[in-house]
Amino acid sequence: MAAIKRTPGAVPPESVPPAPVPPARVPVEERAQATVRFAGDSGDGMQLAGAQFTSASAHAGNLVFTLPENPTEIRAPAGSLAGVSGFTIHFGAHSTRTAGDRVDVLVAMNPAALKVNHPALQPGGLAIVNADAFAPDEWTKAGYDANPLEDGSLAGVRLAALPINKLSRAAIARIKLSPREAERCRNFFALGMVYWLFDRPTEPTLRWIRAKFAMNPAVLEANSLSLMAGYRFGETNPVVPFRFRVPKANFAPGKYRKLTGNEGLALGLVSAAHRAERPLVFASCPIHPASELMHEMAELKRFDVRCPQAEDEIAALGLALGASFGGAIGVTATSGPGLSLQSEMLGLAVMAELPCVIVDLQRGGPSTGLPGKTEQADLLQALFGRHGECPLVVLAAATPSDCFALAYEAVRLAVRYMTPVILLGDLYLSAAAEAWRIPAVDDLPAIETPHLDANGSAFQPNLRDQRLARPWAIPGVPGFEHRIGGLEKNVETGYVSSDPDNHERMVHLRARKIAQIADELPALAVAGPESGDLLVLGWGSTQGAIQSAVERAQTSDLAVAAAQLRYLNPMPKNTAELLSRYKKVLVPELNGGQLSLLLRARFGVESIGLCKIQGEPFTVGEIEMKIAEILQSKT
Amino acid sequence: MAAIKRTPGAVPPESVPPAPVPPARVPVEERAQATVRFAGDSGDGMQLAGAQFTSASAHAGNLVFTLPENPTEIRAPAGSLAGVSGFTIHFGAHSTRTAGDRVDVLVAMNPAALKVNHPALQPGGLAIVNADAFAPDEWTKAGYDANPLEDGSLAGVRLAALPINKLSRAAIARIKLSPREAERCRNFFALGMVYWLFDRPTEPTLRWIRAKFAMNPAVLEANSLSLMAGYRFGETNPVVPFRFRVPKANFAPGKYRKLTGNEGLALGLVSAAHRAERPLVFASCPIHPASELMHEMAELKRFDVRCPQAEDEIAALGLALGASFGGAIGVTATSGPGLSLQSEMLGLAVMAELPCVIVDLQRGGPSTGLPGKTEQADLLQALFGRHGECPLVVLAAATPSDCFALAYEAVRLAVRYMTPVILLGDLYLSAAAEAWRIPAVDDLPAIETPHLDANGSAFQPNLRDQRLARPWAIPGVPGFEHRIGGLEKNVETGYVSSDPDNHERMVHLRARKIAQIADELPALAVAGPESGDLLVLGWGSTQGAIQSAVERAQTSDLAVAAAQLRYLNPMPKNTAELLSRYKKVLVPELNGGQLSLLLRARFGVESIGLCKIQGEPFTVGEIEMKIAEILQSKT
Amino acid sequence: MTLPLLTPADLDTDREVRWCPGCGDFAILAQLKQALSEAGVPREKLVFVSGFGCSSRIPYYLNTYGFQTVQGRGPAIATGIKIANPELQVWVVTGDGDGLSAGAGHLIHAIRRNVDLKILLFNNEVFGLTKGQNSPTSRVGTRTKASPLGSIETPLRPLSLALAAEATFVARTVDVDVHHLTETLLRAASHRGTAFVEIYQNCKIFNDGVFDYATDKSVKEEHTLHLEQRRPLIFGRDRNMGVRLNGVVPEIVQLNNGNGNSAGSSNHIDDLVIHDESGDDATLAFLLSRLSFPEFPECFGVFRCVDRPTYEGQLLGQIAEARQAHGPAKLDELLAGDETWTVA
Amino acid sequence: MTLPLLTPADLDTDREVRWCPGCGDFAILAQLKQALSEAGVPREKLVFVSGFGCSSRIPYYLNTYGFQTVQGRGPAIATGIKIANPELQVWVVTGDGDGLSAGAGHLIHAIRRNVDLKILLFNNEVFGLTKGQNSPTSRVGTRTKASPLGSIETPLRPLSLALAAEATFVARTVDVDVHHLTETLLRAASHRGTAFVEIYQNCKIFNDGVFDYATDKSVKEEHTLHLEQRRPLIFGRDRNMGVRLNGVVPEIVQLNNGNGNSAGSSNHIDDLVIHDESGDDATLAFLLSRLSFPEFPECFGVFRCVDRPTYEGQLLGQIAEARQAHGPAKLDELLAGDETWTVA
Ligand SMILES: Cc1ncc(C[n+]2csc(CCOP(=O)(O)OP(=O)(O)O)c2C)c(N)n1
Ligand SMILES: Cc1ncc(C[n+]2csc(CCOP(=O)(O)OP(=O)(O)O)c2C)c(N)n1
Ligand code: SF4
Ligand code: SF4
Ligand SMILES: [Mg+2]
Ligand SMILES: [Mg+2]
Repeated sequence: MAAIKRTPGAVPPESVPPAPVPPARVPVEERAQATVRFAGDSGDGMQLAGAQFTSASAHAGNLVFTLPENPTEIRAPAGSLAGVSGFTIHFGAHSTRTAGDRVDVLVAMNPAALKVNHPALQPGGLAIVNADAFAPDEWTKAGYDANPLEDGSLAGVRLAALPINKLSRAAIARIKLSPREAERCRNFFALGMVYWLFDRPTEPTLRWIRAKFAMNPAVLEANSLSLMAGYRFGETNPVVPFRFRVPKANFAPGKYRKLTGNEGLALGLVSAAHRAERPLVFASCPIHPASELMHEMAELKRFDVRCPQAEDEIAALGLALGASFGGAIGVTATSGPGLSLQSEMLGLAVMAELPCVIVDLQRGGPSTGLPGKTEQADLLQALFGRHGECPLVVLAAATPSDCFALAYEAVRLAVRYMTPVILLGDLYLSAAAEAWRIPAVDDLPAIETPHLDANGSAFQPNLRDQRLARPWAIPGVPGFEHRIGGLEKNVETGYVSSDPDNHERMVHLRARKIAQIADELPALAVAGPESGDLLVLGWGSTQGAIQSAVERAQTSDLAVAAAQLRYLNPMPKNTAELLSRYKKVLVPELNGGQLSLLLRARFGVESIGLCKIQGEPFTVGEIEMKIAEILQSKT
Repeated sequence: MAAIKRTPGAVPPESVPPAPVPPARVPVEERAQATVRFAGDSGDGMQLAGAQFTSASAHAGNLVFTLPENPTEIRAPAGSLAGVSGFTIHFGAHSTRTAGDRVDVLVAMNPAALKVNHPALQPGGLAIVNADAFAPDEWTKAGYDANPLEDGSLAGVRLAALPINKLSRAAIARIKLSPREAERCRNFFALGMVYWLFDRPTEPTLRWIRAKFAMNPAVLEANSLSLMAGYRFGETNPVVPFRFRVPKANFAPGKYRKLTGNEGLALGLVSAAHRAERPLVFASCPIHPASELMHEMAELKRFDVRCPQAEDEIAALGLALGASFGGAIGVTATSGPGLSLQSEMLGLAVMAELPCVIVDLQRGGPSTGLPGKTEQADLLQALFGRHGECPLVVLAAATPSDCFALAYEAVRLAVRYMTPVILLGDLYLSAAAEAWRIPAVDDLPAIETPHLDANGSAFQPNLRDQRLARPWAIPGVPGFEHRIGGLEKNVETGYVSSDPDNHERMVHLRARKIAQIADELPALAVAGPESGDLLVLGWGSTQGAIQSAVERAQTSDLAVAAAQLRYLNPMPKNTAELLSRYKKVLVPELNGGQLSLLLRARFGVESIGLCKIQGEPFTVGEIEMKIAEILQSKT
Repeated sequence: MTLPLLTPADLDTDREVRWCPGCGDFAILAQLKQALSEAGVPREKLVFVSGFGCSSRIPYYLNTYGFQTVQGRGPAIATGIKIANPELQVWVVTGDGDGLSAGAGHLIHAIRRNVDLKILLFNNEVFGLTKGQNSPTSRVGTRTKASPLGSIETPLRPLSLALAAEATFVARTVDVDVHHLTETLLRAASHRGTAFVEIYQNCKIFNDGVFDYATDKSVKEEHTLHLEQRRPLIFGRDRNMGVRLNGVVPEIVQLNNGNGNSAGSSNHIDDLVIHDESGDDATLAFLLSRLSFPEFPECFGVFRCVDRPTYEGQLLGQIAEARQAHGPAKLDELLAGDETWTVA
Repeated sequence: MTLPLLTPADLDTDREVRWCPGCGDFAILAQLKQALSEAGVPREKLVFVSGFGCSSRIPYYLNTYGFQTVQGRGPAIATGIKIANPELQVWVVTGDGDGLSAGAGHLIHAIRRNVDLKILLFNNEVFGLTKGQNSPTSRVGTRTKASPLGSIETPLRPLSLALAAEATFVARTVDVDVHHLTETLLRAASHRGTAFVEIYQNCKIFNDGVFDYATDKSVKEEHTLHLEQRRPLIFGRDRNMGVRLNGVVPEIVQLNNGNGNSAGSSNHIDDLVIHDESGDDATLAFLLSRLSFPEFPECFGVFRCVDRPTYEGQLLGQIAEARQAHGPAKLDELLAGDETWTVA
């Protein structure tokens, strides 16, 4: 594929799109998947363009996986590297479980966006660049020593440098807008161009524009015109002399939507509370990235979601725990620093045996660490981070859709077993999005509560049902008055007890209650052969990269399979047995090897670690390479 | 050994000691060790009696190990079970590393004391009981249905029921005292009797009484008289028709003192700060049992020990960390709930790489748990209880003397490697006491600080010496101004950095810094054969029970050895190799199996767990039995 | 008046009450039962939450719903309970250590939010349960095992702090004045919003007699002043002393006439401060919270009592508002979101 | 006067200052450098401690010793530094979120102890760094992503709280009034004990203009009042308004004569409150801390400044006392304890 580097200015600045001409027949490149990234300054509307392209691709029948990249600076100077905002869409017929390792088409609205994203471009990838933004002071601000469109630094890239400002302005010239308003249309021009490139339908976006800007007809019209002008520009102008075709995916029938990890969590929690017929009390203290979930929840008041903002994370869990005692579904969400602060309160939650859910959206640690980067290094903390023998349930969501499933499951288990549940997600997962088949509300599993003995006069808050759950006796009901607390309690009466044997029984009981949840968990399933040479075992958000890598590796003659642990404590009952069916186990993790340690600790299983601690998710390639290396050394 | 149960009242109530008669020749029982327990109501002066008996035994040339048992109630009703105070002395020629499994001689000053301590009496053990305290309302208060001195419930025990009140009163009749003062002498009578029984010198105690009551001659005289009367009563009255002889121990030459775990910690910390020539800032928030250490430290102001009382444990560690930044030795002490609260601040300590020591005196958990009971269940929390990859040094003291050694070592390592160090002790260890050979101050190891580059103009706070420690650049010195914090920092400049590769390097660097401390640690040593059938591996305060049990087991033909891990992170370099030299490894722990898990996680070593989670230390017998069981199953 | 639904004995549990003989907590527990029995809230709607300390054992001794939590976090947990179910009457029992040491932040935030909690702070000016260290309210110079040369920290005044935290109800009472104690608890019970009550409580073991000036019959009337709404600040055995303001600086004056009836005198009763618990501004209550022994009489009674919407009331109000605005909540619609597509 | 040892530029680091364009933090940083350069403390004796938030980035931008810690814990860490070395001048930079949310308890305790810290609370009434949620000082009704229907929590007034925590120095200033800002920082620097300064700071992005009434030239003089020691409380563009007390209730009066010189009038300047920052009692300062827009002018300047021994001074005093009493500390004697025995 020859790189057709165009000399800048090939499109004459004044080349306002001519009257429509019949579409030029250009060669079409077929792609099973493709990755498009829109990048520009924070104000350039890249998130919007990305979201629209995602919808368009979904409507076009592709699988989609998207990832926004927002600047960590709150308001970085215009044109600076720190101010670059990006949105990546990986779409295709199958295997789009990550945002894609490399970008096929990059839209760069300014030099900073080009600088930041150039390294991610596939060799031979296409860069659609807004040439109007490449004045010397602009490329200087981005840290270039010379105009990158001219100095050969983009060698190996197919460059389409267009005067997008001017083209867009020309397209909307007849509409009366302020200069600022006019400028803000240019993202639609770029978007239109990419729609042409991938043959996406423009109608959903036009519809969206009509709804969004209904109150502002001039802007409505301008955005629509700009989008269509971009499309037609692609059709009519030979600046990009090829198109892509990405075939439809094979979807299970159903109604779909786009779902981010955060949306999945929010919907899962609300659905569970709704099914449990209890109010949801979501108490939290803002912390990146969990605050985004807080914002989601704050919008759900009509579902009786009660969102107190707590003074700190200790109070947040305290509020949730109090709410659970009071009969609500108590939930809190935080990130590493908050989870650390909650250690003591988590101990109380375990001792009091109250249902509550702690969502930990992991980010780079330790301490404040890298607040804007992703990581998976809170696993051992979730398992062991409390004094005393203090077991609780730990889950980890694998995909945005799984965020829904496990948030729901977290509530279900918390209530069924009267236990706190830590649900691990991460920064990457919370922002990533994919297509989600919308479940029917009635198909969601029932939320059962432990049996509460109606014979109130003899009520004993520490007597258990067959699953070792104690009753959830909610204040307000006569006859069930009882006292709980952080002190050890008698195994029968629930009264405070410091009796030696009783303590040992209670410690074992708390441990067994959690351990035997495994009895009802789904078996750990593999993608690929049921036994063989290599199992690639992950947990949490690495699932996409792992499964894609394993899929690619399955083309070799060696038997490679993938599995993802979503239940970290307890683990599915078949875990040890499953692992033993493979000659080797590879554990890719975004930490120093915490699951590897756990597998050794729990099952004595030796695994090969693939640890990445760079604040960024795995690329498929990284895992693929490691698999290849292992398999090679095998043969 | 026939139990000579005496009918109560055998000593006539009015049997005031007659004029001295030549000592009756009674049979002498030889014992390698013996255990004596003084028990009575909180006000009965049992701690005092126990302390004096300990000194007397030390002066008599025995090894001693002592354990007080204070009531958990602050002021329980007089005569109640909750108000019983006890003090146990295990002394002998060797193997007195615990307070003894069973009591040979129990002094019980009231029915409640008898009730609580009767189960601990050896079959055939001697109970010296204050018969004057056994009025019906008194034994009712203690929960007896009948007078236990009369109803046969003490069968199997050698009972000496004496009217101690009256005997003591008679002895001091000529001294003018208030009734309350007169009553308070009776513990000395009982003590004197036990001195006779074990042939202890009375002079040290008489000297102590003279010093203590110098300001109150009447009380001085009365206490002395009562002590001597007790002694003579033993000599002259056949109520106990035998004596014990406990041979001297083989001590290394030197100057000795009694040392509790708490004293060991206090002295170790102060000595280290003294050697480092820096002030010691000991910041803490009262919590049982760590508050006792706080009280010790508060008395050491003349050693420039600065003891701020913090508002909570987060602030306590914050104060310590700030003090370290400011150039002092920052220390905090707490128990499980406090350690949990400190998780986030510990993360900051790791990230900021500042020297500080966190003493965790473990107690029964989880949550508030059993505040008055001992446990060893904070090990995994100490290792993993923080978000992110957050390694630090973890030590665990094995004996009261080791409390001194490891407190000193904790400071040394903290300063040398610029790292927080968690030093684990427990409630049992903090109160237990043994004889301690007083070290010469000059023999204590030097406290080195990492090299600080004198070339201030280019000062970089993140550059390291060969042991990977960064410099301790203390505010006040011109040219070394620098900024540190909880965010990830550049591996060279120390500036805030969110660069992916830099983060990975820093994570590895922090891990390596801690891991390679192992290079300078003493090898893990065994007591017993260097390889063989069974290694009993413990950590922390179980050393005494383990070593005694192994010593007893060594009489079999199978090769059994004991080892105690004092360095839990990193572990001594030979640990894995050492473990591999034994066919089996038994790990007794006062928790659910945390070291076992760690051994599997770190080395893939399978061990046999002996877990006791009853809030009480191991008895030697419990471990001995387990050893026997394992060795039997072997053969 | 509602008929009492409960007798104090109905609130007994079968647990042995364990405080030191002579501890002020016994009296408080007794009066608390008395007040609860008079307040007319059924037992099952009562929830007692505490942190940790001698005082925090209260929930175990009351046959209501109860939750002893961890050091200092009671107010947060109690807030959660009210959010889950505003129908419950939730009491928080805390101590000067529990509530003002680890718990100060949570206390302040509960108060400013005006969560409908009854917060009782047992102030014995010491950490009792941990065996007698100085607490945030210990007086300067207090010698304890943690401060053998005397405490060097200026004590917090719980009521000043509560007022600065925008409290809507603030009162003070004392363990031994059983009538006043019950009355004050009843007033707290009837307040809607956070009712913060400081109770002077004698710790027999570690701080015995620290409030003697305010409880000893022979002197207490000289050192205490009972606040009454819209009445002048008069105190003393002969009710012949009063508190007057010089600008905002309080001063004690001798009234010319014991009953304060002598007209035209310079130290006239009309010059005295008139208590107003319900003024817009908290300054008067703050001023009163600072009067302390030995310079001034210490005030007992209700310092401040004003109306402000409760936190949980407003929170649920917004939920009702949102439901009103959006119509009945349909989960399917929520799951579907703004944009869907269908695959056949 | 000491000659300046430092110029503001000496305090620059080589790090890029990263706040949003237009953020009030820039002005505060500039004046802080100015004040430090005038205060005469050598650079190596300066330590800046902060928690987390936009405001808490300050230490990274000053070429002194610095420690950015974790949310809300700055005061505790700073206290540790002072205990280790009282010679250092330690500044704590915090925000309304950092200092009053997670950090409220630590803040109060540092203040009551009177640790010699200069605590600057940048109050922008919002969590800036976490992208704009309401903070403990946000006004009721503030709409944020966390409170889409408006905040329902009564805001804390930082100065009231500091006063209730027994502060010895309390002041308020504002980002844009550069002269007043520098002066106030200098006053804080020269105070021995905790100097607590609230700085109104505009968050351009999430709470723009919330202090316009106090900073906008066209109106600010009607809404602000500059406190001057022993001077009456007068404000207004024409200095024709004043604050008077009715009991302890403040009220605004129109002065009959702009300069307040007209004798014998009923609204006379002599009736106005005279500011006294150094009175025994904190009530006046508390009263002033509660005056707020729109009912009242908001006060700027030093509300309170009194002397009290510092915490670390007393702590080290006790150590000196103990050393005096026991003679020089001998470690061997300590190790030996009271009772030893020798084995030959
Ligand atoms: C996290 C934690 N830190 C410390 C303690 C120890 N502790 C128990 S009670 C208490 C103080 C209680 O004082 P106060 O509230 O005044 O109660 P009082 O016993 O005086 O009634 C402390 C510090 C604890 N239980 N948990
Ligand atoms: C334990 C913890 N919880 C939450 C956060 C997230 N966090 C960072 S800054 C901040 C609030 C800062 O607000 P403020 O102090 O007002 O600073 P501003 O940004 O407004 O200057 C929060 C909640 C954190 N860093 N650590
Ligand atoms: S220690 Fe004090 S407060 Fe606690 S129970 Fe005893 S007397 Fe009461
Ligand atoms: S978010 Fe607000 S406070 Fe933070 S830097 Fe931006 S303008 Fe300043
Ligand atoms: Mg108290
Ligand atoms: Mg703020």
